[in-house]
Amino acid sequence: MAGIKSLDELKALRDKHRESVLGRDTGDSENKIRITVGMATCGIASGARETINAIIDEVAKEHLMNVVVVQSGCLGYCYAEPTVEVRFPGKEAVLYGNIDAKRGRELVQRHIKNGEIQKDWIIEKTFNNI
Amino acid sequence: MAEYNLDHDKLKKLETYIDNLQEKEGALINILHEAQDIFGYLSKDVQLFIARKCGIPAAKVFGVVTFYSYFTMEPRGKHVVNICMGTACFVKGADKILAEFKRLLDIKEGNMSEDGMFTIDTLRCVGACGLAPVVIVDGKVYGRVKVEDVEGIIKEYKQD
Amino acid sequence: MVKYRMDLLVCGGTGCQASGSSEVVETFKKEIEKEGLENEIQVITTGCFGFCEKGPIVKISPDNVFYVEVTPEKAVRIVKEHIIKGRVVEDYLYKEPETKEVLHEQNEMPFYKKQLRIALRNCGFIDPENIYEYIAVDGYQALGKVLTEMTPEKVIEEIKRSGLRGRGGGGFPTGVKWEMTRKSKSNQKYVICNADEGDPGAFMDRSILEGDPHSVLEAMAICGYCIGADKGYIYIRAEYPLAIQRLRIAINQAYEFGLLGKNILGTGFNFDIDLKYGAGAFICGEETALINSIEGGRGEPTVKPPFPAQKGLWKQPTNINNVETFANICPILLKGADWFSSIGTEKSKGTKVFALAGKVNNVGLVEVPMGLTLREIIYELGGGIKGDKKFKAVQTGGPSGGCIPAQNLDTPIDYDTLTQIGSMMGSGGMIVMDEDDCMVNIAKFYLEFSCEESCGRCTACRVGNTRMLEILNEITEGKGTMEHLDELKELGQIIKDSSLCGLGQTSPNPVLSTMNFFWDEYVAHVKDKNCPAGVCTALLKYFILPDKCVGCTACAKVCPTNAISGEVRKTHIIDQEKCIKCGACMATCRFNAITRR
Amino acid sequence: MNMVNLTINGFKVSVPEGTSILDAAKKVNVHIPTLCYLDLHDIKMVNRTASCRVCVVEVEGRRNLAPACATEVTEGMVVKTDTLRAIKARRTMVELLLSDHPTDCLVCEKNTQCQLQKLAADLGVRKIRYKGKMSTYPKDSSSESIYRNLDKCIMCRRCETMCNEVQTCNVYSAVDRGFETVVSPAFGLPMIDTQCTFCGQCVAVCPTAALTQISHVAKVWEALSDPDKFVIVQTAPAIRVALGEKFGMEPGTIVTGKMVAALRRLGFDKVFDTDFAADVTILEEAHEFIDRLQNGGRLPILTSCCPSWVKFIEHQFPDLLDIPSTCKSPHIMFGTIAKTYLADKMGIDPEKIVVVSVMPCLAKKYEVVRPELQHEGKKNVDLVITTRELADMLLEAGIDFASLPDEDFDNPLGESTGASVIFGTTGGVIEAALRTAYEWLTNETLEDVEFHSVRGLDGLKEATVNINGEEIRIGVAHGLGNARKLLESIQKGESRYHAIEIMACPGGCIDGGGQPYHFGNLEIVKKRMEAIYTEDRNKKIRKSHENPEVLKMYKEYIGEVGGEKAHELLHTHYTKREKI
Repeated sequence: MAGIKSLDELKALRDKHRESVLGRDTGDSENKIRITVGMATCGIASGARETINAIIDEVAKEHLMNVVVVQSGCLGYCYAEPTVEVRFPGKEAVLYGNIDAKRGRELVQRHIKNGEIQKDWIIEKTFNNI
Repeated sequence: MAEYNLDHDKLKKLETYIDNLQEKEGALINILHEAQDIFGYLSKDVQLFIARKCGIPAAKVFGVVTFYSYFTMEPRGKHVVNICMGTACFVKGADKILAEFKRLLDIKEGNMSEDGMFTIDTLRCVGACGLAPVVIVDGKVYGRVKVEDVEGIIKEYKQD
Repeated sequence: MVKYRMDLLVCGGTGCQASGSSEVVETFKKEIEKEGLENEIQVITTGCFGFCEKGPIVKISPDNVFYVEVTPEKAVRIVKEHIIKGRVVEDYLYKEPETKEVLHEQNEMPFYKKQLRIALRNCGFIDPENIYEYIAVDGYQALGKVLTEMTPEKVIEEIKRSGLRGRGGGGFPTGVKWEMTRKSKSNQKYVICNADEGDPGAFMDRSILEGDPHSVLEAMAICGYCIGADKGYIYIRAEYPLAIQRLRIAINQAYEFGLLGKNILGTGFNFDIDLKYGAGAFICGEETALINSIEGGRGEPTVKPPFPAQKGLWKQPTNINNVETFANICPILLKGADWFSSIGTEKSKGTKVFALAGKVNNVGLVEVPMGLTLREIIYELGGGIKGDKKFKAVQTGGPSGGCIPAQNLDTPIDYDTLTQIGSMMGSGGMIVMDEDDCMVNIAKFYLEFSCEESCGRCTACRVGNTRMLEILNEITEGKGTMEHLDELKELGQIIKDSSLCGLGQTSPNPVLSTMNFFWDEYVAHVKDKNCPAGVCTALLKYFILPDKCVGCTACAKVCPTNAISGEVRKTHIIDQEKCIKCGACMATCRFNAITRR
Repeated sequence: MNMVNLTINGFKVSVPEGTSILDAAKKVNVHIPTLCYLDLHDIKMVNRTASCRVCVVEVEGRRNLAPACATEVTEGMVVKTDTLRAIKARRTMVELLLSDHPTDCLVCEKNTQCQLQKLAADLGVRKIRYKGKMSTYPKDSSSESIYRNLDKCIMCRRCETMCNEVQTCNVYSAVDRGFETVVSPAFGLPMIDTQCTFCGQCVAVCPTAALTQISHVAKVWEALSDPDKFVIVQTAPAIRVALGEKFGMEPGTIVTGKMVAALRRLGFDKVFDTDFAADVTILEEAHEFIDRLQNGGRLPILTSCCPSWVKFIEHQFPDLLDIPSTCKSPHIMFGTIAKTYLADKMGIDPEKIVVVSVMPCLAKKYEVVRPELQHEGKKNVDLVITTRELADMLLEAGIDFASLPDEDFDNPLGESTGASVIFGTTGGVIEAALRTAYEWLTNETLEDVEFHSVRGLDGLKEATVNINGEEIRIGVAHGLGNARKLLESIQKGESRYHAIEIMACPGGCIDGGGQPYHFGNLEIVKKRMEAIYTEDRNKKIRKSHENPEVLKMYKEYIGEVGGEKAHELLHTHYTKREKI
């Protein structure tokens, strides 16, 4: 990266990456399923590292090319760590709590592969984002 | 460097760190962190070396070391058990966890066990209040620790 | 561009979809087409409104009417009544369970007043170690906008107009602080981010640094532009290794992308950021102490004035804000001061992140608009008290704050109301206590903290707090007198009045506020030599219940002082003189025959 | 200058911008008590830690009380110092300090001189309401000079400010925190193992008895009562202009005659004057200077009469140890002369002679045990007491000092000149040396012996003297911080001076660490200085090389100035020391 030289360059870069992160445009077939694992201190201490490794492993095992696994900070649901968010392109994200490595693998199988939302593991989001 | 009763390689490492600092003014605390990482604790000789190397009075270095609870002048055990005594942990019984560690390792807070394996310390809130009470061993965080868990945690580290 | 006169916003969140929102959308579209209104009325599927329990949810804009549990049948009627005839269908509106009062507007509904994430907007959403993700969510756009379109004065004006106040505890208006530093004349100025989150029980800053480090870097650069500084420091606790690591990565990336360093975005503006580590001293959260610490000295506070804005780091004008304050800057500049100031209460704008901990079910971080009540936070967001115990108090503001009792649960909280009820906003720690917590003991805990963390410089704090703690010890050991209580009050007041810095000036608060709200509990310790919550060991007595004791002798065997006597199969008795209150008997008894009072 | 108007206790007052509430209050005759605060304006030492909180006052519109010493006045400020709230807070602060302070006032070294004690009396403290743990620390009597009893430390930090900012010795730092905070040397080392120069300025500013001197009073009494000992005493020039203060006399009163009489009444066998040896010092030092000047020795030459300053250079500038003069300090020279020349002359076994020095200085106590200053393992000076200790002895002996007749020093070591008298103040040594060096170099009589440019309280002073057509540049520094500046310039090769006088104590010996406490009133020091110059003017002989007894000694015993015997008896060498 050679450094961004102007605001226009910055805007272009934003637009380029916007879709893949926000994943809101259903029309774009390149959009992938995004699995976000909360990897703040609380999460890691509760086993988020094991969870994310298990998920990555499972995704690889299943050759799920349309899935990206990312780490993120903390959503604030400390009582339910580790937390994992699954977002299909164009759909509202689903937030799961208490996802240990085992559940992580199951999540890949059930939600990602088979599209079954795991209702029992869902935690209700109690926030609006700006 | 023969005048200091310190490991030569470690001293060299510290010296290199200090030499490479861009901003030496005000770097004392970062230097002390580095020194404690290298030597495990800040002995008198380490402090003297830093003082003379940076042209800071030894009394000032000592004053700083004794001010911050993160710095220690005592050798530490191979494994450092930190029990969080933040409010969230306190109301969830961190004092009982601390007592259990002290009982099982038979040492006081801040001290090293006779075999040099463990040091028990307390700290104020690691910000993992959701997991209270929290114990950290060598940087690994254990959450929702119960008194019964303590023995197991110790065992985990006793083996190596 | 087509302009619709009305929007039908149908929630497409997981919960609403599960309860059939897609059918509702279909029905709306069909009905509107039938009426030939498709060019006037737009049906939009939105993200989760977060009120899944009452889904599917439909909001009609601009009328701001809010229907819950909408079915296809209801949709038909909504189109006929509301959209065509302009009559609100009262039956379908949300009814508050307790009052049964019908609420029209979304923002009147209790749920929607709850969490609004501004400071935490990206936490848990983007990958903090990937700058592209931050850029994708408008990262560094505010910096770009400021550098290319706005004068420093204009930015400061915007921040001032937003009403943002310091989130570190003091609540000083951020814009005013920036303006003061801008006005101080000097060739060298500094920006400091206070990331020495020392309140035991608060971890919002850690969360932001771990989840969205760039937002802090960007805001610091903006601040630098405004006050005329080209150098920034982040003073961060050594206890936060992950946050340090993520900050390091973020700083390196920002330099690599030309978003820090020389000639940022080709505007000629330079800004550098360095990390400075704390080393375990709570007092370094105080501005002047923090500056002394960054300079490599003992973290002792110095007298203000001069304020850091006049004479700060290396005696140069310095602006210090904490992490959460900085995290609010970019949204304000991108969305405008008006937007920000529309959130919150009259004097406290925007949101505040609270770290909810202690005896609540949902321990965690919540970001809520100012003005929410404690009850809403604890019972609705926090899920109520753990184990269905009785709520006793909530401690806010850490060692500087106070304990708020049940009677104040409905106080809308902002900087000023909390101060009025003898507590403080502080950095946002919120520790919930239940009936098992002894308030004298809690006060002692906080005072112990303040004593240990006192820098030792001034008499009031160094000796005064120690003496207060000693009196509290007497009280919890059953040696307290009513005179002690008077002494505590008077000494506490004088320490507040006479201490050099913020730590000393607030350290008696936990004691004074508990004395104010839980006076009876203090009196019980002093007069009755009794700890109602059963916490203060010295005041406890163990008894054997004759009707439950089977005379198994187990308790007598474990008693380390041989305080328990009795014959086999006969009721045992505890000699109170010998008892050291270790509780071993109670733990051993299999018949629940031993009780503690 | 911008003026600021404010009201204090209802009185309107107008003061320059930047004035503290404390100083503004003085203008309307309102006295606000202080304890940690100390302003030694003339030597640029201000301790404004605002830590004791004893000066808190009410300021309208302010949430809490303000420390008067550290709060600047603002336009329209309304200050109240006499409200119940302020008075209660102030008294509570003193009570809190007392609750962590031994109440052994009656037997305390500082009894009646302690500022905390005075404050408690002034504020009418009759009861200490608070009880609890007390700070206790090991007492430090490791050095010969400074006694540290930190149980009595009230954390005013004056010693720290003095040591680190004025003297730049950097021995002290606050260590630990919270209730355990205390001022200490590095690693809690005993003073003897530190780079402390024993100037005693920390002792001079300590408000309590946390820092005092190691007392030799008992040992002096013992020697005086031993019939086998021949006890002689020497008094430094600065004693005679300060001792009177301890007996209620005006600062600046010259009490030389009464002092001699009093010492005689204490039972000293001979009462001599360090001034005699000061004249000897000038002879040797001037000779050394001329030698270096004429034979290409290293310049500048530095005076070496101040043991504190000598220790300073040994620790801080070990690479410059070849520049100080090799002359012993006058009081050590005196001891050597007493145990050789005098013993010889009087036919007394030197073993039986006990030399007692009365010094304004604490470092002199340390100096006498320096091995290189001893003769075959025996000290040349046996005991050193300070001006304060002498006053204590006189009180104890029941000597009515004020009504004593004036008496003269004994011979031969009581003879002195005006040149030696001015050793007692900053600039004096170099002025005395100039008087001699000038005449020796030019073979002309110096008519005006007074060099005014090296006088006064400026930290750094200089003078240029034309000698045989050459400009001889003289520098003077007093206070070790000022000395450091000169030494650094020498180190960098930037110094233009030929000779430099350095005294460790600001003001020189008149404000030494063993002088009567003045607690910040530098007017007292200025009066002592005036008195010194008056004493000089009153002397018939004002040049050292004209002291007849000195010349006689050289003739009879030592031989040539700067000769072999002179070197053996009167010169010394220096040792590199560690920084710690």
